[in-house]
Parts: sequence; structure tokens; C-alpha cells
Amino acid sequence: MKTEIKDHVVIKFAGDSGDGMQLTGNQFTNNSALFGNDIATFPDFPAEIRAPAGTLAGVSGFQLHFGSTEIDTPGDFCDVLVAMNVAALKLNSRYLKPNGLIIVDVSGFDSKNMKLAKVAAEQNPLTDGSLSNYSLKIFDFSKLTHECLKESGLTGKSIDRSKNMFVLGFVYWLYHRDLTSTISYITERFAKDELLLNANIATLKAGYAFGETTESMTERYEVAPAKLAQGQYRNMMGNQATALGLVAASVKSGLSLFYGSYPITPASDILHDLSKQKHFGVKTFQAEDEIAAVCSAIGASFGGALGVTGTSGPGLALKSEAISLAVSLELPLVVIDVQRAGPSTGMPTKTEQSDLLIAMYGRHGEAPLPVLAAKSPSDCFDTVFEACRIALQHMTPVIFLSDGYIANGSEPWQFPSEENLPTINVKFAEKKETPFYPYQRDENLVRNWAIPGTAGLEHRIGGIEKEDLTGNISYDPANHEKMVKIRAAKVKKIEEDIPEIALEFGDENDDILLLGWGSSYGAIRSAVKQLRADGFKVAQAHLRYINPMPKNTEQLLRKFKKVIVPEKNNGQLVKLIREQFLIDAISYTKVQGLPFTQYDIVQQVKNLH
Amino acid sequence: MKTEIKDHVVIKFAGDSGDGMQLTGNQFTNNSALFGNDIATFPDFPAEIRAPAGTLAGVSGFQLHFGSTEIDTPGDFCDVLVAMNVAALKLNSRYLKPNGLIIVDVSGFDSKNMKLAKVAAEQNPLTDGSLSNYSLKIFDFSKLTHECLKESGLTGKSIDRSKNMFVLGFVYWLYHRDLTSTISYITERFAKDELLLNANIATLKAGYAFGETTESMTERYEVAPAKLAQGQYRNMMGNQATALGLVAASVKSGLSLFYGSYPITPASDILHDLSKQKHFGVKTFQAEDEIAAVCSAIGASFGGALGVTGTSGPGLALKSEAISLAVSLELPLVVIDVQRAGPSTGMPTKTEQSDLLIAMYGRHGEAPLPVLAAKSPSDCFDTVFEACRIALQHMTPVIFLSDGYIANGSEPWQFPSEENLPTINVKFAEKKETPFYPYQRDENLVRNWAIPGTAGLEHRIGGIEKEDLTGNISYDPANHEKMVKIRAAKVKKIEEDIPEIALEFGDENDDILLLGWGSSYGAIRSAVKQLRADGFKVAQAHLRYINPMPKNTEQLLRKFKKVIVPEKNNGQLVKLIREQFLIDAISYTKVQGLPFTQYDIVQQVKNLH
Amino acid sequence: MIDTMSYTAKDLETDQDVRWCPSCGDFAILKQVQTVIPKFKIPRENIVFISGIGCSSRFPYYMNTYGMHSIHGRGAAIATGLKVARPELSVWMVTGDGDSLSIGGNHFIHLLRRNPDINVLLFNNQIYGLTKGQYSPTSELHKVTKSTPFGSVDHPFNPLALALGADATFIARTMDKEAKHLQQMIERSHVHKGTSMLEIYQNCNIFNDNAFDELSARNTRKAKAIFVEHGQPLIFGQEDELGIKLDGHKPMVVSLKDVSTDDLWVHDENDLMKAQILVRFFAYKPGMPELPRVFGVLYQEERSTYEQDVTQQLAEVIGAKGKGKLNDLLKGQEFWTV
Amino acid sequence: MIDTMSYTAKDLETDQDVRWCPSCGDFAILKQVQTVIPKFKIPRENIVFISGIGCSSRFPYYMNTYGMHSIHGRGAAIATGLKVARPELSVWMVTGDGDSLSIGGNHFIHLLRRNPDINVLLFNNQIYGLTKGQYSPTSELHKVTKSTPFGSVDHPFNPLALALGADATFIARTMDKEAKHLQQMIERSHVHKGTSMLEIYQNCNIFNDNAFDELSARNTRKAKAIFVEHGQPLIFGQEDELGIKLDGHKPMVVSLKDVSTDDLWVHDENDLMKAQILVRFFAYKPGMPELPRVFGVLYQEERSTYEQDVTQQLAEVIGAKGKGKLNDLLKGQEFWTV
Ligand SMILES: Cc1ncc(C[n+]2csc(CCOP(=O)(O)OP(=O)(O)O)c2C)c(N)n1
Ligand SMILES: Cc1ncc(C[n+]2csc(CCOP(=O)(O)OP(=O)(O)O)c2C)c(N)n1
Ligand code: SF4
Ligand code: SF4
Ligand SMILES: [Mg+2]
Ligand SMILES: [Mg+2]
Repeated sequence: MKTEIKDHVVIKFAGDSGDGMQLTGNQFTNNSALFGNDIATFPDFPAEIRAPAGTLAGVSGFQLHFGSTEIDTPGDFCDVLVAMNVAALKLNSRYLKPNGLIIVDVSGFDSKNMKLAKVAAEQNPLTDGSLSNYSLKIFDFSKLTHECLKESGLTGKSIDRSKNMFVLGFVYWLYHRDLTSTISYITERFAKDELLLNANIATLKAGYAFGETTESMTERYEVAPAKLAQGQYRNMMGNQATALGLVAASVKSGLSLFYGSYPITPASDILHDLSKQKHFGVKTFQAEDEIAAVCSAIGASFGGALGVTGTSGPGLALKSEAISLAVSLELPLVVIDVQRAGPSTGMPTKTEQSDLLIAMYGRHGEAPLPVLAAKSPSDCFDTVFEACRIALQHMTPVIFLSDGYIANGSEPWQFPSEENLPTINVKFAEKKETPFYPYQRDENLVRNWAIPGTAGLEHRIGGIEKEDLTGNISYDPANHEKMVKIRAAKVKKIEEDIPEIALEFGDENDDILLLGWGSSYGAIRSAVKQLRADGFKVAQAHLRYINPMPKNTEQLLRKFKKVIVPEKNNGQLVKLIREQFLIDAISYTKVQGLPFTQYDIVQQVKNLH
Repeated sequence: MKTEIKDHVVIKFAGDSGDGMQLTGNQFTNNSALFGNDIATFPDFPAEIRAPAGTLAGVSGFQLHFGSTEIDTPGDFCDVLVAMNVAALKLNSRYLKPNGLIIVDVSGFDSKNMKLAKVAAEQNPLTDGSLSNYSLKIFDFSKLTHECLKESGLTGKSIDRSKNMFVLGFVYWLYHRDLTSTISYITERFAKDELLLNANIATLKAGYAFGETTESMTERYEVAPAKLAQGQYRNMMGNQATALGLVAASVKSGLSLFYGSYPITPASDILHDLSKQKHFGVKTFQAEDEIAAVCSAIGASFGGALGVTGTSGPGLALKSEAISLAVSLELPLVVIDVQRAGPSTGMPTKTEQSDLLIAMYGRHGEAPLPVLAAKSPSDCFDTVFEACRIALQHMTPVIFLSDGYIANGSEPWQFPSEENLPTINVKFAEKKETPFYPYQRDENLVRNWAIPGTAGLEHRIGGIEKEDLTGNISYDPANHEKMVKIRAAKVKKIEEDIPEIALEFGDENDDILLLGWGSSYGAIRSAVKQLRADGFKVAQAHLRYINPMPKNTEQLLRKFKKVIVPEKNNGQLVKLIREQFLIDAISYTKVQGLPFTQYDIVQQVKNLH
Repeated sequence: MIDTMSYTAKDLETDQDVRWCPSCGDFAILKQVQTVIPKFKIPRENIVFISGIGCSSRFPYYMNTYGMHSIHGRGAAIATGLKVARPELSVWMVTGDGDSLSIGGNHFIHLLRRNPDINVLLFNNQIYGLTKGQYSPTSELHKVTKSTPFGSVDHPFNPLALALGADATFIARTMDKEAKHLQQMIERSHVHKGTSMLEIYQNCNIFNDNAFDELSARNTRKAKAIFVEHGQPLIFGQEDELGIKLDGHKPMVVSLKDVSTDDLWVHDENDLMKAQILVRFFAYKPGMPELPRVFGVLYQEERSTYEQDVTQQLAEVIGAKGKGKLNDLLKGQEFWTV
Repeated sequence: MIDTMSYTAKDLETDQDVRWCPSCGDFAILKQVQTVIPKFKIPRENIVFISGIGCSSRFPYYMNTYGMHSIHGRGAAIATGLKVARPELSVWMVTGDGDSLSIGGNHFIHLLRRNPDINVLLFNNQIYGLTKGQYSPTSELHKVTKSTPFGSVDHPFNPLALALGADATFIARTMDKEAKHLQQMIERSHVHKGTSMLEIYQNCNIFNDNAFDELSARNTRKAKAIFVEHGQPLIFGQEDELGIKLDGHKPMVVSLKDVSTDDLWVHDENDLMKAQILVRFFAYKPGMPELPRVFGVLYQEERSTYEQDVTQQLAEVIGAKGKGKLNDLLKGQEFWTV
């Protein structure tokens, strides 16, 4: 059989929520990562816990882009679609490349499934010719799995649940893959149930073997390992990286980590991950609500811990008042917002970047604070680590923005070692001969951090305006103005402590700058690559530090004829750019609860010409 | 005795919180108003309920500017300072005009008071010559009052409490005033206590008589009535006007008013005032917190009432999440924010305009809503009425911004009659033959308002993204984008329904435009008058509608070489102007918890030259 | 108007697909609510269901009445505003153990003390369903969940004890699996004037399956659960062989072989002191005998409703002052003419 | 360290002017707290006072210890975070009836159920002091205040009943005017391991003067108030002539002429059922005899504290897994080398 070598492939596993497509996708992802491909993933699951089987609402998908080249996004269109039922096919066929490969499980196309997916009998896509532009491969994975497991001793229902392993084995065959990583996974997962363990391994192998024997397939593929920088890698999801980054900041600052949080999609996994890290001294506190969550973190911070709280949009709104307190107290605090589509409850499982302005301005009074945003799953690690550093070294609450897309997406991560991570120097105030002033400041306008338990430094702080130096309550007009200016200047001064912004791509002779922030990084990057290949003079810059922005931001922006700001919102960063620099930046937005595609951005730039 | 005619006079009554200076000031204000002067007042009381008597923190002041000319502000500097103790004098003498008149009660300058005010014995201002540039009149009001009331049967403490009536009587004499208004006030107030009634009237008259007989005074003054437009007037404070405006909107829309609120300075008086209006069918609900307050109003609104909630900064922050719900539901709701100095608890009794950006952007997701701000105490009536109209006719939450300065300040108000107020047309959806869609829209993109109790229109709404028309839950990407754009367009379209912005002063040939919003109106106005008199080509424009801004705003702004935006914050409206119009507007700020003075602004403009 | 009062369970269904997991206890509750409400003869358009956020809070979308699916924890406050504004409506609040006892705890206790005539259906599955399985304030101690891999250390609320502590005027408990009893309790909630707090044990078969099994399983239910009725003695046990007696203020389990039914604790819904003991059957405190979980109306008290008092106060003021005239208000007491 | 443990009341004063109204009950409480704390021999630097917002919440500024004057209603949540992060600190929370029972109600009940070792001093003046006199959730029905010119229609909370409903492990009541008793109760709060909920009746002489007069006035106090002590019979009356007896689960007032002290209700702090009755002496419900208001420790229970359990769980996990190594965590289980 012929084997075609491909640079990169986009594959989407789609089926009913009960079909185990997330697991299948994750296994293929890990396998590809271990194999050495560069990857990017995009899991896309229904809002419902268990949406009715077979319906459109119940479709769960997992898209993976893997390659021997650099991979920036999960891919706009798929090379391969695995569709376990008619609903999955109906929803996803539009994202297939021309001549793409469709692998379907025909057992998901019976009349019951057709009805559930609201497809009329005469419009069965497998037979109505509508898929003639694709390469359609139809198998009865259900029957094949049952055959394989008929002696297994499992119930019919359990056997059905192994079907995804058959499919996975088959796709492994298709890409010449080794089964080891998945076999170890199964072995660990079902350590306590030998029946299931054996059944799953058997099915996986049967799927692979079926590939060897089936005659419907005429081609296999190979995607070579990517030329990644030398080092050790692992596959990393955004929320996972965020949790790791916090633990790392705790270790490198020598402070114990306190994480106060109230569950909310898509931020809950950070709480889940951290609650496993008790052997790092991590204290997780599932609060009664978001207000208690942030307040508990402020309390911990007052006590000298690294106080962190995490949530999504609705929770950030609720925390506003307390964050304003932290601004006034000048205590370190990291507030994580894993953004989702709003307003209000919005679309909790869908991604968006629409909390930038509330992060900037969503507090009463003059309450400025630093805002940072991560650009990719693994970048969550570095960015949240940096957020902790800034919070601790500048005695300020910091908002760290992630979003549903990178929170659940994954990519290979060249992880650092403890030794290579910078130390976060934190010094608590100590008793000296001179009188102690809690609001005495250093050259960065950073005040003293004195923690309970330190004899001689007893003091009181609070949310009423305080006298400079002493922290005592003060209603003096001049003092208030001074304090407002100091708090603003303190945040502004952080620009001295962060790197300048540099072009990610292109140079200053280009015409157009695409300026992004947060998770649109990958899509912009891939679009810029394509545009440049197509002869457009387009460069890319990306903001991790949104407040304050790097010192040279204006200077860089002014080099370009046009600045385009793509955002998954209705235009938010663009407001900051326009206001701060009076640059007529152009907003390009997408507000669909979906990440940008490369195509989206390429088209937008081309339309400008 | 000589009587000098004055155009306008600034008088400040200052004393210990226990000295009744607010009452004295209010009485003089009402008297002046009834007399026909134009007026502006600025009460300034301590943060503490009862700050320790005699201390600087305990000083309570009431400043009144009254005149036969147009009065825009309570005045930068005083012509007359009445100081009941040394602390009051110490804090206020700096605000006196050169040669100003100081009237002191010497009983407040004994050694005890000197100590409490932290004034060394040798620095007694009455004797150390430091007041030589002023006209200093020293009386023992305490002794005089005691003499007057020695037979009254009152205790010494009660007699002390009448001292302010003596002073008031004396000042009435000084300005040739009639005692009637205060005598009626006393008669009503002490209707149930004849002893006090008689004592207070006696003291008031004694104070007046003392003026006639004392030889220390060589001059009296007269300030003629102002040439106000014909009509009926009353003295009006901002919070009071807000409450009235809400009742008026309720009457003129035919909807019953529901006011859900949680007490907070300086907004509580709106709750207090409304709770007296039960005979207008007004339901006030003192909620357990601000979240319950706004949510109860949303519930009432869903039921077809005019749902309103009021608070100050910390409460607005807490309401963010629920306001975002109201945006998503597209229900009418008026949110009142009487701003105070922040961040956090800040300075609750001090004024500020620093909640503009949280009003604009303080919600997660894309959640635009109209924002209006009142410019003066009586303008609170018109502006909150307008906020109700927009909320009801455009099915949207509206934020109405007032602040501590105008909330407690007062001015004469030419009040309208019910007949002259516009009707607010509200039509609830009715059962028709066609299917009912809660999110069907009219040409202004305004949806149907169908209220429970209407047979045949049963429907469900919620905070999850909804399908256009039906309001059913929808996760469809294109629908989400559509809804986000519709909600934004709906708010933007309100610009068709509001007046254009016009110059308050000056014309388009001037060089500089002072663009204000909210309560800085009066100070800017008076500054522009002076600047123009001094030959500067300065005009004034003022924004009541901040979101959306009047359609012609940019056009107007572009007419001027320079646009200066004075704000009592660290620069907020200026951000919107810069961002929306890319106009290099100059920010002029004051963040002292105090209103602008005319001088502040005049200087700022002169410094530009 | 008459016709809007005669409708069937079917008429209360909406065109929306019900999006709970197959076999979720929520289905049973929805069904009983739809079955029993038509009996009350309330015009359908006067019924409003308000909820917060959670699996349970999806409820309004499936009821063909007026409804609002609001935000997490705030249903009580929204319902209160609605009821005060429109006292004639029949207002129902659907909530979960997280929605009402975690984030919504404050509104919940204030709702109960104020006592507007709102019927609260609290679906207690002792877990956060919608966010996929974290422990809730009613989860048992040491529970292993996504957010407590080593077991929770939070002492759980006893929801009915909390409600009683907040001076609730009606507290009752039932279960998703007890169709008849559920119907009765819904009806009692409706009939009670004031806030009716009905706790419904609800099985979340995905994240907390079988949490209430021993209370419903054939072979344990009669020993573990006791169904109380006003005026009836407290009898339970697989063979109805056990009773509960009050020894002073202490409840004790007795065998009906030894003790006559006449000497048993007779349930008195209106006895607050007894109700305070009944709610504590829950806790199995050390030193207390093992007592069955109580189902039924544990306590009920007559107290004027919040909206009644509000409405009456308005009427009184109007009675005293006359209906407000806007012109008088605008003019105020001290005005002058130029 | 020793010297930071021997300090006097004077050493606990700060250089800030105390800004309460002259004669406010808060002064007395401040004084007793400053008087009694030095006796505990806690290093001064280990003491932290956390408050919300309200007149009472100014308290930390007057205590020369660590302190935070936070935001309205959130003291409980901040204190919980602090105590979990730093279990060795002595954490005190000062709050008002509005701060803890209105806006802070949710944190308050969750604090009590979780039971960290925090001492709550709830200054109950039955009014909002700082915002100048609106009714609070403990104000009596029909109260005329700034926000209720025609009288309030809100049924008030019974704070100790609410606390008990939230499974508090320590509830006690005292009064600003009872210096000795106040001291004792502060000491008991300190000694109790777990959340100590001490309700202190506090006179707001500006906005709610004399609210507790009959409980402290010479000629009524002994008839209206009863001071309970563990193991002692419930005796009260101007001449100590009355007692309280339990008739089954019902309390009744008896004359000591008729009934021997031996037959009286003997106070048992650890009896939850009795405590549930005691907290209801408050309500003077129709059908209940008029009973005196109870002062003292009404209930106390041993339950492990939240921070203990958190700390222990950490220790157990470390015991089982060893202390975490960052490099292992960074590397994870599945990694590869390029
Ligand atoms: C402000 C806010 N915080 C958190 C969430 C996430 N959230 C949604 S439902 C829920 C809890 C659900 O538990 P419960 O109320 O018991 O309802 P169930 O799903 O079990 O029926 C949470 C934490 C949210 N939607 N909004
Ligand atoms: C978020 C917020 N809402 C409202 C307020 C206004 N406020 C300050 S203290 C207070 C209530 C005070 O009453 P209480 O807690 O009983 O304390 P007291 O003054 O009586 O001691 C209120 C409503 C505030 N500061 N913050
Ligand atoms: S997660 Fe649990 S509660 Fe939610 S729908 Fe599924 S079974 Fe029901
Ligand atoms: S207002 Fe009341 S509680 Fe507040 S300080 Fe004054 S007397 Fe005390
Ligand atoms: Mg639940
Ligand atoms: Mg109070």
C-alpha cells in the first residue's frame, strides 16, 4: 500500500458525547507529541453535561493539527474527519478540505440517528451524493468492535464504549503509529478492572489490524517529527500550564500558594489541578462564591502567602469590588480570568476575549492594575508566572487573562527545569530602629510588606483612603490626589521591569502590522506566514503586557502604515491603542465563540488591499 | 448704618458637627431662595457620624453662594466665614477672600478647644495677628444665647443647642432678611415641644436684635433678587431631584416604580426620599446587599414595573454581573450611581467622577449600555427622567451618574408641572394572531416587552446567549455574533433619539473648547465666563449623554484648536474622546474629593497660553 | 380567562429539547410539577418560574409558563422583586444546592425571613452538576470530587436546619423518586402562603449517583426514611415496627413491641420546637440515636407575607394621605414665584 | 518573644483618635477587649483583627495589633483566607449586624459551618450606624427609620438561631454594658477552638438609643435577662424568684415558690437540642410564655477546625507522596526528548 508523506495534517474526531471522542483525540495528540510532531488542538464539547445522544447538540469534537513543520493553530479545515454519527457529520463536513477523507461509523447513521439529527431519510449524506467531492470511507465500527469482544465477557453497553479504541487503532494504522503510549494509558486507567483493560487493548489492536486487512483503504500517511529546538517536551493544555505556573511561582518565591476559587467553566480545571498539589503545600479553598474566593486570597496575601484567585467573566465581575480593595491595600494578588463568551452567562463552553476592558476598567474609583494575557496553552505557564512575579515584587493585584480556547487547547511545551526558572525575590519588612511605615515606598513606589507574626511591625491597613507613609485614614484632599497619582505611577513604572515589544514576524519596512493579544496569537502568526508567502508586507507583534504596555509600543506601531488589531470581541484592545497613541488602528473582530482561523485573518488583510 | 449692595456673596457656616451648621446653612439657603436669589450650596460634613467635638475632624461646614446674578458654583472663596470654634476657623480661613469678614464665636476658642484643634496657646488666631488682613468680629454667642434663654426653663445643654439660631438671626440681620421662613420651620419642627419652639424663635429674634444694637458692626449688606426666568421655583438638592425624577417618570409612563437599594453614602437619601412616596404606589425595597438590590429591580422589571436601583461606586461594582444579565435579557432598568471618591471605600463623604469607565466597561463580555450624567442638583431630575425614558423605550439598562457634590448641593429649580412633562410611551406586547417572539424587534432594534399575566405570551428569557427572535438558548456561532452586534447597534441607535450637543457658551470661532460632563458643569461655566471676560476665546460644551454621544459630537469638537476635558478623576471621559474621535484632547484633572473651583479651571486654561 | 385555567400537563411542556442527562432525577421532578400544577387552577399566564444557574436551573425552559433563567444564586432576589411588584402572580423558584446554598446563600436566608409567597424547589443532589462534579455545601464530609481529590474538609449545611434558623415559615422534604409524595409536597408548597422551602433529594446519576439510595431502595427505605404527617405518630421501620418517642426534649427510637403508638411523638407541623428537633434527625450527631431522615412538611407557620405587608402599607398611606399628586410633589412645600 | 507576650491594655491602644460618637457602646467593648486580651498571653504580633465596614468595623484601627479594615460584609471571607494561610495567628473578626447579617450573610453562615478558629465579635445595635440610621436585619418589625418612614415590614433575623442553623460550634451573647460578663465571654470565645460567634448587644445612642434598656436597666434587667452558666439551673427575676423548667420539649416559667431548684432546667452548653430551645427565648412567639433573653454561652461543641483539617490533609499527602519536587511536576508523566 502506498504511503504518502505529509507535512502536516488536520484531523477531527467527532461523535456523540458518549462516543469518547475527547479521549480518542487526546490519545492521538499524546501519541503525536511523543512521536515528535508539533501540534495544536481544539476540543469543542457541548454545553450540556450529557446532551441527548445522537442530537446535533450532543456532538463532541476534537480537532488536532500535527506536523513536521511549525504548527500555530488547530487548523482551519480538516484533512480527515472521523464521524461517529450523522449529527457529527452534518455539523462538521463543512470544515473539510476539498477531497478530504471522511471516515464514518455507519452504525451512527441508522434511522433513529437520522431522526435525532433532524436529517430526512432521503437526505442521508452517505447516499445522497452530497459528499461526492470527498473521499468517503464507510465502516461498521460498532459491529467490528462487537465481533472483536464477543468473547470478552463484557456487556453490550460496555462493548459499545470500547468502539473508540477500535477507531483509534485504525487511525494509528493509517498514520503508521506505535500503540505503546495508548496501551500504557489503558493499563493505568483500568488497572483495577482486568476485563476492561484487556478488552480495550484488544480493541485497539483489532482496529490497527483491521487497517492492515481492509481493502477499502488505498493509501497510508506519514508525518515526520518536527524540527523542534532540542530539549525535553510534553504536551500541555492552558489550564494545566496555569496551575503549573502558579506552583512554580510559589516554589521560586518561597511563598506558599493559596488558591481561592469558585468553580466556573472554563476555569475550574485550574482549581482541580491545584487541589492535587497538596504535597507542594498548596492550599486550595473552594469558596462559597467568587467574592469569598477573592477575599480569601486577599486574606492569605495579607498573611504573607501568594494569594491567587481564578474565575471566568461572571466571576470577575463579582470580584470587582474586592479587587479595588486590593488596589487600595497594595497587596499582591493574582486574579485569573479564563474568558468565555458573554455577556451574562453567554456561552460558557465557548471562547472569547471580551473581558479586556472590564479587566482594565471594571473597578469603581481610580483603581489601575497590571493586566497580562497568555498567547497559547503553554504560554499560560510563563505568563502566569510573570503575573505572580509582578504582583509580589510590585505589591499590586494583577489580572491574568486566558480564555477557553487556550485553556482547553494543547501544544508541545519545552518545559523548563526548576533551576532555569528565575527566582522571585520577595522580602518581608523587618523590624528596624527607625519607625515602621507600612506605606513607605522604594524607588519603584512599592510599599513595605509586613506580615502578621512580625514583632514590632503591628499596623492596620484598610480600604479608606490612607495617608501616605503611615497608612492611617486620611481625608486630606492633597493626600488623596497624591495617593491616586502614586498608585497610577506605580503601575506605570512596571514598564521599566518588563521586556520591550519586538516583532514576531516581519520587519519595520513592512506596511501592515497585525497587533494581537492573547490566544489569537497562533492564528495571526499562521496568517502572517501565508500573507508573506503571498507577497504581502505584513508583520506581526503581540502584547503579553497590556497594562502597562511595553515602553516602545507606540514607537513600534508608528513604523507601520496600517495597524490592524484582530480580536475575538467587538473591539477592545483597539480602543486602548487608539486612546493611548491616537493611532487610527483598525479593528478586526470575530465574536462567534470560536477562535480565529488563519483564513479569517488572511482574508481580512487581503480585503484591505 | 451703611448698607452695601452686593451682586453676590459667598458665606460659609463652619463649626463643630454638634453646632448645627448644616441646619443654619439650609435655613439661610431657603431664605435666600425664597427671597429670589440665585444660589448654589456645598455642604461638607465629616466622615464620622459624630466626630469628637472640637477636633479638626469634627468640623462641619456649609457654604452658600447667593446672588442677584447667575450663580454657577458655591464659590471658590468666601466673603463671610462664620466660625463657631477654633478648629472651624483653622480649616477654613484659607478659603477667605482678602478683607473678608470673619464672625467668630469666642466660646469655641477656649483652651480646651484650642487643644482639641491642636493649636498652641500662643497661636490663638484671634490674638496672634494672623488674621489682620480680614475683618474680624468676635462675639460670645454662647453667653448671648444663655442670657436670652436664662428664663426659658431649658437645660444648659439645650440652650447651647439653640446657639445656631442666634447666629442665624444675626446673619439675617446682616443681610436685611425676613425671619418668616425660619420661624415657620421652627414652628413645624418643634410642634410637639412648646418649650423648644419658643426658645428657638426667641433666640433667632434675639440674634437679629443683637445686630441692631451691637456696635461692632459698621456695615450691613443687601443682595437683590436674581433675574431668573419667570416661573415657580423651589430649592432643590440632587438626590432629592433624582427621587422626584423617578416618581415623575413613573407617573408619566404609567408604570409603578420599584426601587431596590442597599444604603450607601452618598446615595441613601434617594432611598429615604422614595420611601416616603408610598402614596404614589412607589415600592422601596431595602435589599440585603447591592446584588439583591439590582436583581430585585430586574425581577420587578420583568413583571412590568419601572425597575430602578441606586448606589455608589462599591455597589456599582457589585452589581456588574447582574447588569450584564439585564443587558442580555434586554429589560429596562435604571442604575443610579452617586459617585464618591474611590478606589475601594475611598472617602465616602467626598465627591469624585471616577466611575465613568466602570459604567462604560465594567461588565464581562460585550455588554454595552447607555450612560447619562447629570450636571447640577436640579438637572438630576431631568437626566434621571430621561434615563427612565430611554430604558423603557429602548428596553435596556441605563446607568445614570450623579455624584456626592450635586447629590447634597442645592440650587433654585424652576420645577415643571405634570402637564409639561413629556409622556413616556410604553407598550406591552399583546396577543396577536401571529406567533409571539420575545426577541422580535422594531425599527430601533427594540424587542417586545411581554409581561407575566398576559395570556398567550408565555415565554422564557435568560442569560445564556439566545436565538434572535425566539429567545431560545442558542450556541450557534453566527447567531452569537449577530446578537452581539444587535445589542451594540441598539444602544448606538439611541443617538437618533437624543438631542444634538450644542455649545453652552461661546461659538465655533473660539480656539478652545472646554468639554465637561457631570457636576463640573457649574465650575466650567463660571470659568468660561471669566476667561471670556478676560479676553480668552474659550467655549463650553457639556455631555449629558456619554453613551452614545450625540451624533454631532465629533463634528463640534473638530471646530476647535484645543479640546480640554476637565474631570474630577484621573482622566476618564478624555479616554473616550481620544479613542472615539482620535482627537488629541487634553485632560485636566482634580482628584481631591472636592469640586472644581472656577479658579482651578481658569488657571489651567491660562497656563496653556 | 377561564380557558387559561384549564390546561393539562402536556400544555405545560415547551418546544425545547430537555437537556438533562438521561436518567437524571430532574426529569421526574419536571414531570410531577407539570402533572400537579394544572390542578391548582391558576391561570397559566400567571405562573412564573425563576431560576439561577445549574442543571436544575434549566427548569424554566421546559415549563410553558413565564420564566427566567437568571444568573447563579440570584433567583431568590429576582423572584422577590417580581413578587413584590406583582403580588398576584404565582412565583416559583427552582434552584440547586450550589445555587441557593453556596453563591446564593445570602438571598436564600433573606428570602426566608422576609417570607414572600414564593415556592422554592431546591433540587439537592449534593454536588455541582453543571460544572461537572465539584462538592457542594451539602456534600458529605470527606467527599472525593474533582476539587477535593483527597476528600473535602467542609462541614456540610443541613439545609432545613439553616432554613429554620432563618425563620422559614414552611419547610418540607421529598425525593425525586417518590412521585406521589413529591406531588403532595408541591401542592402543599403552593397552598402555603409565604415562602415554601421544599428540599427535593435529586439523583445526579453522572456525578453523584446513588447518593440517596438507602432512602429509596426497597430494602432500606422504610428503615432509613420516615414520612411524617400532621397529627400522625412517628412510625417507621421495614415492618413499621419502630416508633419515635420524645424523652423530654430528646428523641428516641422505640420498638412498637415495647411502646404503644399512643405514647409516640405525634407530628405537629406547627410546633417550632419539635421542628427544630426533627431537622436534626439529619445529623446523626454523636450521642444521638440513629434516626431516620424525615420527609414531609416538617414545619409550617402562619405569618403575613412580605408582599401583603408591602401592599397593605401602600394602601394605608394612600388611605391616610390620598393618592399622590405629581404636581404637589413637584411643587413641594416651599416654593416661590418669579 | 517573651516580651511581646507581656503587654498591657494600654499597649493595645493606637495613636489614632477613636472616632465613635461620644457614649457609643463601642467604646465599652473596645475597652474590655483591650483589658482582657493581655491575659491570654498571645504574642501581640500574632493577633489580627479583621473587620468589614460599619461603625463597629473601625475597631481594628484602635487595636495596636495587626489589622485590616476591609470592605462591607467580607471580613469573614478575608479572615478565613488568613487563618487557613496562617493557622498559628489569633484571628478576630469585628462586625456589625448589617455587615455580617445583611451584605455579609453568606460568608457568615459559611464561616460558621466551616468552623475555622476565628473569634467573631458581632456588635448588634439593631441599626445601620455608619450610614446614619436605616433599619438592619435585626431591627424589630415596624421599626421607623430613615428608610422606613412608615415602619419596616421585614421580619428580623434571630442571629443566634441563624448561627445554630448554620451549625455553629459556639454561640454566646453578651452586652456592652455588662463589663465583667463581656470580658468572660471574650475569654470564652478565645478559648473555644473553632468559630466563636459572640453577639454583643451594643447601644447606638445616636440612631437607636436605648434599644436594650430593659435588658440592662436596674429595675427590669433581672426579669428580662437571664445569665446562664454550664451546670447551673436557669434562675432569674428581680428577686431571683423565677426559674425555667422544661415541660417535655417546652420551656415554662415557674415560681421558685412552687418548684424546687432541683427540678429546673440545668444549663448544658453541649446540648444542641436545648440550645435550639434557648435561642428561641428570643422570639416571644405567640403560644410561648414570655421568656427572658439569654446571655452567656448558649451552645458549644467540639469539632475539628477548618484550618486543622486543611493542614492535616496537607501533612497526610506529603506523608504519602513526599514533598513535591518542582522538576517532577514540570516534567509530568509523559514527556519526550528532541
Ligand atoms: C457567577 C457564577 N459563578 C459560577 C458559575 C458556574 N456554575 C454554574 S452552575 C454551578 C453550580 C451548580 O450546582 P447546583 O446549584 O447544585 O446545581 P446542579 O447543577 O447540581 O443542579 C456553578 C458553580 C456561574 N455560572 N456563575
Ligand atoms: C458595598 C457597600 N455597600 C454599602 C456600604 C455602606 N455601608 C457602610 S456600613 C453599612 C452598614 C452599617 O451597619 P452595621 O454593619 O450594623 O454597622 P454599624 O455601623 O451599625 O456598627 C453600610 C450599608 C458600603 N460601605 N459598601
Ligand atoms: S450532571 Fe447530574 S444533575 Fe446535571 S443533568 Fe446530568 S445527571 Fe442531572
Ligand atoms: S452612629 Fe451609633 S454605632 Fe455609630 S458610632 Fe455613633 S453611636 Fe456608635
Ligand atoms: Mg447540585
Ligand atoms: Mg449595626
